[in-house]
Amino acid sequence: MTSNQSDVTSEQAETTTVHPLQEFADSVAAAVGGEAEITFDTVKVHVPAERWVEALTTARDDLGFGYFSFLSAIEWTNDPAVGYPLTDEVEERIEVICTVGDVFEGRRVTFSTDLPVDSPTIASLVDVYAGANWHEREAHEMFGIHFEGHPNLIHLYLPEGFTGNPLRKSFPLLSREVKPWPGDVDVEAMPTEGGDAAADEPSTENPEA
Amino acid sequence: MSIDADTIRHLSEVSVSVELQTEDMTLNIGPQHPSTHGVLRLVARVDGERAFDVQPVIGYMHRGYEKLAEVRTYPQITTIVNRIDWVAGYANEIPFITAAEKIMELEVPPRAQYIRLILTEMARICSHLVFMASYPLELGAASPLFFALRERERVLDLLEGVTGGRFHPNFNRIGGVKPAYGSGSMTRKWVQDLPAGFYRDTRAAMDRVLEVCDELDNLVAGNEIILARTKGVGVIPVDVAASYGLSGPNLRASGVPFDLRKMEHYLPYDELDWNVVTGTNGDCYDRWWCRLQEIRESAKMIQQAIDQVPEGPIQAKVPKVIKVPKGETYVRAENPKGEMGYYLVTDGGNGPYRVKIRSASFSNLSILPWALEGALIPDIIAIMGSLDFVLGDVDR
Amino acid sequence: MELLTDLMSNFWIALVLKLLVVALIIPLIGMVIGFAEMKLSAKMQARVGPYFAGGRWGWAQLIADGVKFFQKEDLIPRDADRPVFKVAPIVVMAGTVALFVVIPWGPGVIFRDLDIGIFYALAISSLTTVGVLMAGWASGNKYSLIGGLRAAGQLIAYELPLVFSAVAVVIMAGTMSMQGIVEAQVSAGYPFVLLQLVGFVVFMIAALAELSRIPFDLPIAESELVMGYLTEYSGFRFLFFFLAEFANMFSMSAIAVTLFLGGWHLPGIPADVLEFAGPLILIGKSFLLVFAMIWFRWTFPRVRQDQLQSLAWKWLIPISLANVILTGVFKVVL
Amino acid sequence: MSSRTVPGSGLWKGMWVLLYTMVRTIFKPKKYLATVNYPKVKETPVARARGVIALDQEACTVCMLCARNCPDWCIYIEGHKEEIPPDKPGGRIKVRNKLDRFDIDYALCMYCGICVEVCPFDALFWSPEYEYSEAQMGDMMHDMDKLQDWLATVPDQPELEK
Repeated sequence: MTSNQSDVTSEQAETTTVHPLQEFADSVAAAVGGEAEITFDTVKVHVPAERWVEALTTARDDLGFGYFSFLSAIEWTNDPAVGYPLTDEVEERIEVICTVGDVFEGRRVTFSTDLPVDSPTIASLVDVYAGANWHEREAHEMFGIHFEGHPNLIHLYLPEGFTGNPLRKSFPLLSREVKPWPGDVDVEAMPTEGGDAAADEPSTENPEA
Repeated sequence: MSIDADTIRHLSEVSVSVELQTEDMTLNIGPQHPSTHGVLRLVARVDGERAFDVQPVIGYMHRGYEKLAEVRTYPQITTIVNRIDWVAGYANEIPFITAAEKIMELEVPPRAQYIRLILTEMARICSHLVFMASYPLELGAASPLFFALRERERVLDLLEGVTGGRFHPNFNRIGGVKPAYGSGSMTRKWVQDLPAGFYRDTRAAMDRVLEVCDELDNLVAGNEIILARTKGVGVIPVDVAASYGLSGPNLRASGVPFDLRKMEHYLPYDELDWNVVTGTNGDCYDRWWCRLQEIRESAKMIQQAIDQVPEGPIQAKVPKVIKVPKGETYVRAENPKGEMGYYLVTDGGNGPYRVKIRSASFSNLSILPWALEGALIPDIIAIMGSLDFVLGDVDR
Repeated sequence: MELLTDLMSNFWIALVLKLLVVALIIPLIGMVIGFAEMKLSAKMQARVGPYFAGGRWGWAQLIADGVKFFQKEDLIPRDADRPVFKVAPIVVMAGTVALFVVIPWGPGVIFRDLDIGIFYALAISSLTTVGVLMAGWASGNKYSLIGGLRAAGQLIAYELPLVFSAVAVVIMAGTMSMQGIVEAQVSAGYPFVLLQLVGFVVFMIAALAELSRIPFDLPIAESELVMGYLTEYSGFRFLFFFLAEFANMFSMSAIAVTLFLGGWHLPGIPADVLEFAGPLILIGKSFLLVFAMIWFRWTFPRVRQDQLQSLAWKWLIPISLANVILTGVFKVVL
Repeated sequence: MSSRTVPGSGLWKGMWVLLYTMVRTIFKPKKYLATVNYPKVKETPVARARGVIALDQEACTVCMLCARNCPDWCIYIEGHKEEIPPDKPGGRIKVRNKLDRFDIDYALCMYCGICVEVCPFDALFWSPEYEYSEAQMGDMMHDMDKLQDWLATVPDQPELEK
């Protein structure tokens, strides 16, 4: 019924020095008191953990970001038990990310904050965005983050009594450990007469090996 | 036994309560129930037919794709993201592939982009037709199911004819769509471009889709019983919808033109002439109506797009082994169910460091406790069905 | 023919014969209608429908289904009220069988032409709902209970318009005997539906509700209550409900035909032919109504409980009451 | 959106759709029937359909690429080196890899097609055959001879859209 020809806000990245979203990112960062960063067209504003709820309340009330997209976390660790390791040394931490936006122009900002790896605790966003309820429950069971003030912080996906935080990098992926990797058997050198395939190394390495 | 004056006065003042004291009953709907689309479970406190405090219990289908993605290479991940929202498997690949391409700073050839657009819209039509099929069934009408699924089958055949998979196409590659199989000597391996007759069949199929939209209009839209069951039921205002993260047709039915196809510019949607469908009331009927109109819009979009498919390569130059450089990005796209996005953290390896999958149905479903407060049991089914969720998309 | 009359004169032989007819006819009619529902619904949805059992058209599908039901384990839930759970299908079936007693198949072909035929028919048709309520209560399942109570609420609401629309016909015919009503239409020269169109429509809507067919299948409501009062039933007990549903469809249609569409009579057919053709005509007319019920079943969605009740109390009962009053006034005036 | 019309007209419109569908399905089943009598009549899958993976044993060089790229780890390969005598006297002795075992566990396979795609020697193909369900999950493991049998069902290359 309604045709929406609204303006483009996240334009394609151009090879200029100033990213088209830079101004927007700076204004958001100034409003909430954080540091803005643009990574591949994603505006990311880093705020201190103690100002988390305050920053998102500002985003909702003053900046008009009423749309709650998602909340999750990333565990930065130098020694993952599962998956691909990082190339550079990082500060070990749990980074909580939360993307909010507005529904009229499609602007969006990812807020992030750092928590310690041991017993990470942060205030709950449920009173700011009702939709944060399930996302925080998910982050709680997957990363072991405690959300203070959450009304119902119980397991969402996992059964009652499940111990461990599956998305932590220290949590083993059992299905990949109980079975030997079939690719490990009879390791032949790559055939040399296979066209351009020969130039490459075997494309998959067993991450656990 | 004597009765003193106080007791008599007290008894005369007692007003007889006509309100019958009834006990609440806890009704467990699901995980095995005809209308929970799989394995959703609702625990409802019901007083007669009216339900209070409905709590969805999810996780029966949690497969841990975010963890699985951490131990897989990029080409392998597209096979598992197919399975998130399986009624529109193709559409799930787009944001993931776009995210990886964004970090690799790849330019996708226009022909590949058009093929992606056509197939995505086909996936959208399939997904919405499944809703067209299942929603009247939840209200008790069985026949629209077969009308909708008949046309969906036609569209799925087209999707399968191009990609080889009905539900899980795995057709996108970083840098384009699937290139030729292998590089060996035999000729039986095929170049995975559009097969002959695709344009003709697609035109015919889109005509049939538009026709079945009219049939569904007649079967469902005018039906007085359907109107009585859905109009004014499950009204979700815009601000509540947005704060719960509702997206897609569920949010547009409330009257917001929130369509990421217009907002995020990830495929050449701007080169086509189409409208964002919005409803007015945000009730169950509007959500149904929005999806029906979106099928029509998508069919028209495909009809335009197949006339405009440019010539050229379908795959950008990429190394044989895909390695994505260090970076972080959130890319979202308009899935049939709503906003589907991937927060991709990469670090130069064969696989990602972390993938956060933002699926539409998860957020759409999280509004259930709010929307079902005080609803009648039949309305629980009507409201739940109108949100059009897929459990694979909820549980991931 | 004489042999038959001789046999029928012996009470016991007649009883056994009648029982046999009942035992054969009711499952047969149930199966024919069940099969018609499967096949017609398939065609309405551009499907093939059953095609495997019995070779051509899958004609033996329902026989195969019946055999399957008999092979199944007889399950009774632990929390069920066992005696009531077992009796409920029998009560439903008994109501169905008893309804066939007063259906006039042809001139003189009726099991028992009661003076209060229509009264008996409407009274006995509620018996099935009692069986449904029993089934819902005894299953010890919350869905069954809700289904059973919905059935009871539906019965109370829709018995009234059903009776009122029949009363108007009784006023026109001047008798409550089922044969008498048909003969009144024969002598009047037209089926009562011409004057009682409103009554007919109300009767059919109420009959659909009594039968809990879509759009009034709230007691079963598979998308809400799983299978309603049938949730815990399986095997031959479920078969009883299943056959009773289809046989009831037929008997309700037959009563509607008798009341409104001239029963076994078709104008222009001589009386001696009617002796034999009567049952066929009745079955033919009833199957038309059954077809309409199947047609509704696959087109319409289900109404909600509050809408169901408001339809009955706010519309059907006032309309049918007004119809009774109008009919009475015209009967007296004319 | 629909405006207020005669009450019941919406009900009738729906009934009309079913009526004409029924009539045309009965009288013109060939054109309007959407389903088929499955075991008697079969629909032909499209040529690209990913039904079952066929193996050309001769072409396989035991390079393990498919097994390594499989996301589900459902391909099991074993092989050994074998010396081939020279074609003409005085020629070089060739060494080639001989396939001993090539099993695909279709109970695990998710039909993604990565193995077919990465195979550099055209030893793996997709066939649209789909009727190979088994009563036991263990029987879904197809060995190399069974996979070789599927090769006969691999269709020719279809034409491409101009």
